Amino acid sequence: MNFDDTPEEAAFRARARTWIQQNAPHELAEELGQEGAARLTLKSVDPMTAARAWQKKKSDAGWATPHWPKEYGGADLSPIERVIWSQEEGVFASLSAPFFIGHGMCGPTLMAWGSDEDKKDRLPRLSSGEENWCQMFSEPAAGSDLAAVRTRAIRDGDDWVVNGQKIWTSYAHEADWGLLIARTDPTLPKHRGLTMFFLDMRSPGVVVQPIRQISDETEFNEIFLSDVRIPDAQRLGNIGQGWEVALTTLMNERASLATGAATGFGVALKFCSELEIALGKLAIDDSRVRSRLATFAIRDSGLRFTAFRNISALSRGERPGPESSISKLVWASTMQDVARFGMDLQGEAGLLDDSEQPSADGGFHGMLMRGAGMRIAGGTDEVMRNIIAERVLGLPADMRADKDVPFDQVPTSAR
Amino acid sequence: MNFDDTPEEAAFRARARTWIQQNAPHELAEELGQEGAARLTLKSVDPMTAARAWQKKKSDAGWATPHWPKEYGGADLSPIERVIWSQEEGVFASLSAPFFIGHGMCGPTLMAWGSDEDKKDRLPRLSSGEENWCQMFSEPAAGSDLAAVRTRAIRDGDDWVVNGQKIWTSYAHEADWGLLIARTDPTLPKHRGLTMFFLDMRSPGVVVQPIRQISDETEFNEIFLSDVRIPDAQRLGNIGQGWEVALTTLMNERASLATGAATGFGVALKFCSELEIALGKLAIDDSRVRSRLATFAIRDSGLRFTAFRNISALSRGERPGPESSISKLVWASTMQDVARFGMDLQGEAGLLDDSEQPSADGGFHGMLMRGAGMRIAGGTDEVMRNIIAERVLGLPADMRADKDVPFDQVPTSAR
Amino acid sequence: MQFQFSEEQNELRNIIQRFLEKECPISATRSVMDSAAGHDAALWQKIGANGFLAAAIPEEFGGAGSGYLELCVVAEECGRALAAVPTVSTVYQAAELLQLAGSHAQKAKWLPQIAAGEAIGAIALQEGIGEMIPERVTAHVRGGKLSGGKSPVADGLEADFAIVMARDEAGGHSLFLADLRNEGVERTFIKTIDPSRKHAKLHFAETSVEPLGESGQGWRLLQQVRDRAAVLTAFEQVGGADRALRMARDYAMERYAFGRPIASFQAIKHTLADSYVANELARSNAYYGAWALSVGSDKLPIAAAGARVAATQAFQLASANNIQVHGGMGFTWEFDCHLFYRRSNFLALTLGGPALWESRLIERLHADMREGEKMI
Amino acid sequence: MQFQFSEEQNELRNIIQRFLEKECPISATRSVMDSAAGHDAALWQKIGANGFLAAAIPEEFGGAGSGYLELCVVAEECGRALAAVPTVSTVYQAAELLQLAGSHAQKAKWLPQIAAGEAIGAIALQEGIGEMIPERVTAHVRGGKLSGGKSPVADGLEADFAIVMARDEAGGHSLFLADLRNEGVERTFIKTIDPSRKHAKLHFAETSVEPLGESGQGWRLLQQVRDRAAVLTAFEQVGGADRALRMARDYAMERYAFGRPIASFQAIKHTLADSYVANELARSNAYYGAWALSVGSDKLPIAAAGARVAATQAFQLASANNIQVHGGMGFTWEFDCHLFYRRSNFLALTLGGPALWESRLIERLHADMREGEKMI
Repeated sequence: MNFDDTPEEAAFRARARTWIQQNAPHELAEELGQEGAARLTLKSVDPMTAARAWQKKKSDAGWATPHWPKEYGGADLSPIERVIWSQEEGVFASLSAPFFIGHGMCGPTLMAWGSDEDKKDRLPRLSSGEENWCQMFSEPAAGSDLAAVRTRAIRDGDDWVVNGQKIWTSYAHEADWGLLIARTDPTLPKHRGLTMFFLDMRSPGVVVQPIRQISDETEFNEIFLSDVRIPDAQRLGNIGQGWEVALTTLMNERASLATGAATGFGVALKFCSELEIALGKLAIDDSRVRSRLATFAIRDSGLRFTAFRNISALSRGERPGPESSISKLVWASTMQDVARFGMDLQGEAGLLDDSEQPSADGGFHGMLMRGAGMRIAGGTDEVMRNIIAERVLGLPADMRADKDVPFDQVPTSAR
Repeated sequence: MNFDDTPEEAAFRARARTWIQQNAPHELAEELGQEGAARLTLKSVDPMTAARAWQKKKSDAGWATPHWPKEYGGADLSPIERVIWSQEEGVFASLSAPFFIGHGMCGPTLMAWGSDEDKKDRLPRLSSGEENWCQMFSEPAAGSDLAAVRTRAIRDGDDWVVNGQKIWTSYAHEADWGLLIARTDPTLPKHRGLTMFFLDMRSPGVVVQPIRQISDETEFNEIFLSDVRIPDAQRLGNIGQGWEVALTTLMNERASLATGAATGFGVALKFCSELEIALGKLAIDDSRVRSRLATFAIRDSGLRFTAFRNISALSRGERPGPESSISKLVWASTMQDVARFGMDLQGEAGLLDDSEQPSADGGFHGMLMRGAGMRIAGGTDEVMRNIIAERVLGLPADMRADKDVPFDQVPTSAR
Repeated sequence: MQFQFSEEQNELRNIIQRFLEKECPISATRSVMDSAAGHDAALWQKIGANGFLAAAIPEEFGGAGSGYLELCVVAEECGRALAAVPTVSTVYQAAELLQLAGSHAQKAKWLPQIAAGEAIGAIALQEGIGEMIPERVTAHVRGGKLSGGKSPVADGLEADFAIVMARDEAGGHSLFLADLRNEGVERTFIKTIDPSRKHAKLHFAETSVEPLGESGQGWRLLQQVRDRAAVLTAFEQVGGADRALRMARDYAMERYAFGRPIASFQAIKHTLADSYVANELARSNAYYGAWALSVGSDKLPIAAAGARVAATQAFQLASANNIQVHGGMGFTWEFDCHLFYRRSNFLALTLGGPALWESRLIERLHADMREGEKMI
Repeated sequence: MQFQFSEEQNELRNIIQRFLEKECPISATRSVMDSAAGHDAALWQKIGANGFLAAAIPEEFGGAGSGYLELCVVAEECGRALAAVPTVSTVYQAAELLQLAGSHAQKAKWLPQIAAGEAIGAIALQEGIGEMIPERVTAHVRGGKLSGGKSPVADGLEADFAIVMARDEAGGHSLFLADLRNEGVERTFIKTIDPSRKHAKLHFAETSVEPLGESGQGWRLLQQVRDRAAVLTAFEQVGGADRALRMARDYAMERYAFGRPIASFQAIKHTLADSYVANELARSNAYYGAWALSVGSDKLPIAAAGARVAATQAFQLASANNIQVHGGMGFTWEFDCHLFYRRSNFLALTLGGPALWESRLIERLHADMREGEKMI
């Protein structure tokens, strides 16, 4: 076992490091280091301007969209090179948050299912950050049950007319294009009556509305679609093949190889090493504190080292297993636990948002809210456990009430 | 709120107390106070002899089977009187452990479904302890799925011939009679092809074999039935009505109103108040210890006070709710947690069965094993949560794969 | 044995429930959240006018003199309604301190106002981060004038008076009653995890105060009253936990996925069953607290700590599970789940957090065990 | 980065697995349980003869000198097989102490025997209940003679030698090597939670011993070696946890209730998923320990404590869940579930329990943070 690069990896790392050293917006480094939410929230500069600038710079130098082929503006890196690149990009990777969905999911879907013309026209602009994409799959009544899409697309000449509502769409307000799954035949069973499209987000009838989260952040949007016309040429795949196309998109949801999933443990450790819980007694010296922290510690390090195991597999040319599905399940609930623990340490003052010592309050309130949200976003704890049970452990799927039932006859709350 | 008896209750309590004072085998009190397992395990005297003697004494004085009508030897007490009786009987109630199933479940079933003659012949002897009964419902492949009975009864003239295997039968080796559910028609759906019988446990073909548990105790038995003949006159209810009869039995499973469900907290508190975990530092003064103990404490007191709430409902003439279903779920898992906690406190010595200070080792090993077993016996944690979800919270039943399917076509592991 | 509320008390509960359903929909609490107000002043006045705050205040001082059990019922229903009112500070603590240690004049002045919902009393103990211990008290009184800072002070923003822990001239820890309309009081708004319950930082500069209770007895008095407040707050938590569970249940029955109500999935069923178990344990422990409070039992310190620990666990669990069962909707600001989640974490720290009460509970049970006493 | 075992190491794993499948079925462990033996002597000799114990012992002393990573592989497979062998005492501790502090003669005498599976070495530290601290050591050596009691001593029943913590003539805490065939040694059998791994109480009455390492360094040496042992034991735990999860999974797939495999119920699926998550976290933490051990990193103290805490949690959970998933069968003596449950709770306390290692982990992470160092 070792943490060393192979000579090829070391050479690549040196090249990446040099370029980043010379080109990254270092003046933003500190602020970027404090980014917590999925949405870029810089204050010193306009976030989108900074994001586009960094993307353009990377694109010009051939570093953009590391996993894409060169013909579409990508860097065509090997899996392990991508990991090294992302390690070296470090905090600056946050600047790519607005393009996360576009580059990670929409682009690859277009590559797999789009026409040559669409690919040539759209992908390089998406890679360089000139254009951005969003993804419209989830609906208010299609969350964990993602295929229960009710947004309706009806053929009208060369167009489709779309009505419905989508939700949980990141960066919809900054997107030029969007992937959209809609139901084109409600008389077929759930997965079979769906079709995939892409549309101009400025089309008439598209209304984007931000969602205020319990953390008081707005990372997501609702999208209302009223008689939106989409040319049939913007259909991806055949009519009724939408679920198959969607699976391409979802499989490209970048496996979490981040080595720094934020459980909050590091913050808590530091906090406890400074907080006096009794006169002359630091929290860190208390046995209850140590016991709680220890469990947070091994979850935190466990996730980091699990990521290292995955990177090693990549380095050896293997595909990392579905083991990465444990990551979000662990860190989201750990963050929630850490938050309650950190607040409790402060006694009654723990309920203050703006404490006497603001620098020392640990930011636990934010964790409390974000942890609760992250236990749901991107797949609830329950869905993640099902995924582990079924895909990793090979256990049977849940019994299905909607199997082979025409979608318009599947029981719903509306009836 | 008060813990006081009404005048009627107080008078009844005085009467019960006086009689017990004058008649109970006080010389066994200390030993009975240490009983942990469901099976009576006295060492100073033969347990069955002591049990029968106490039962006979109660029967002669009219205190036996408090919930039975007088005509069958019962005391015909009101629900609250039964609670008072059991509080006053105290440790001596353990002496009735061998009759628990017979009095609590078999007797009431016979009362509801037996012929006048059977009732007159059998019930008074069961009440007085002259005879005992056991209950044969569970099978190796019918545990949580209790109706998946495979033991087969085939009609042969005036008899039924029974083959199969039963399991988890308490006191089968001490029983004169047994309730038996068997499948008489495997082509009907699961619940419909069952019939209930009672049989002489000394019938040819009945073999009782004790089951060794992980706690190294043997509270239960397996029973092998080979060509056992049961007269049709010993059928309870109609052919095919067995599940309905079984529900009578199960509904009579005495609601747990015990005020002393043993979570192990009391033992742990005492243990921590005596154990030095560092020089001059008692465990009880350690913050980690206190935090863990506090959660055990509120579970322990919570169960005790929940029982008081149920008793109050009885006292007011109300039926206690299904709330009592939380009891076993809480105390079994708490006991397992307490055990691991108590062992850990002792450092490496915690793994010793026979420690340097045997009186002070807390008996945590026994709790570790018994806790694991009790999370399963009498309904697994999972079954108990389902019961709470469905019967208390009114949530829907699980989806059923075996609904309306002929029993012999229900998928099983054997196929 | 009557280890439950009486029929009369349950009738009172029905009355309060009907009142709060009308006067305190969630939208009322949301209005407080979105405003600069620290509490729902209109609701507070109405609750007072209806006599709901007067249960444990003697008739002599404008109260109903009915007793603590009635006040427990009020607390549970306020918790269920998520009412944004200063019960914990004013009714469970200030009124109790006045009764326990106040002079006749002090009682006569403030208790009738509290009973009528016309005055708010804050408790000013904490001086910043960390569990409050005697050594951390720096506020002091010289010649009847109080100086020093106190933060956080629940309901300090709009309180009429405060009961302040300070060092007196003899160096003892004593309580003082400060009319906050006196000179030298500066109040600063502070946000909390629950925006419907804002706090304040109070700064006293030579503010005129009067002693409350004997010199040097401040700590003892406060602790006695905090035990009472712990029981009453536990009922608020139990009420909130019960409502959060019901919300989750109702949503799970109504929300469909994969062609069936999500309430039919074991993952959801068992999550709700776990909430139910925690809630029942909390309720039963709270009842023991109510009994101890109502009869003035010397078991109150144990009962209060047990009620507090169990209720905090239950409400935190039920409110987190409520968000989880609601899925994506649960983490929108628009849905009400987070209000219960915020309130649960707010109440968990009011009166000191779980670690403090856990430690107290065991300390007290241990002392009791050494005395070889029985639970009742 | 190669944060995983190499192909050669995995090949070794296959060899050991095949060996143990043949030589160490569960019935072998059950035989030890049912006998008076403290371990499986036949298996131990065969493991030794195959060179599996020799990985981390230098060739000079009869070892293979291949390294700690190979030993981690051996440990994981022994854990998976539930082998009743004295690895923790003899290989992870005694051999390591000899290497760390033994004289050439001591090494030359004992290491080759350990490598070959021909000698068992016990560590005699504990003197009764409670975490072992220097103040609790009463065993002492005068004029080369050891007197005092030690209990529990893992594998003390059949050990050939023991390394004993005792006070030397200067009053320092030192280690001594006692040939247990010397006079004055009395051994008493003690049952443990895992009947396949019995312990002993050793009583020394003027037993001849020789010093191991420098005077006064006993505590430091032992702690160093316990960190190494913690990593290796974590691999035994990870192996056991993995097997317990597989057992539960296989049973759940094969057992039907309500017309479907119980593995299709979410309650079971999620229970197994939780075990899987804990096992993965434990495995990853154990790998970090293996790396630190193999390169002699100064991060070993942190890595060892992390590996230990995670592995203990995982094995305890997986083995308890295994019983639970097996239902009624799971709590019969006949089924093997309880063997894993017993072993998990046995290994949890070997080398000191969870509370001790949790505290150490945070103490060490804190020290590291103050030094501002990075993880690797």
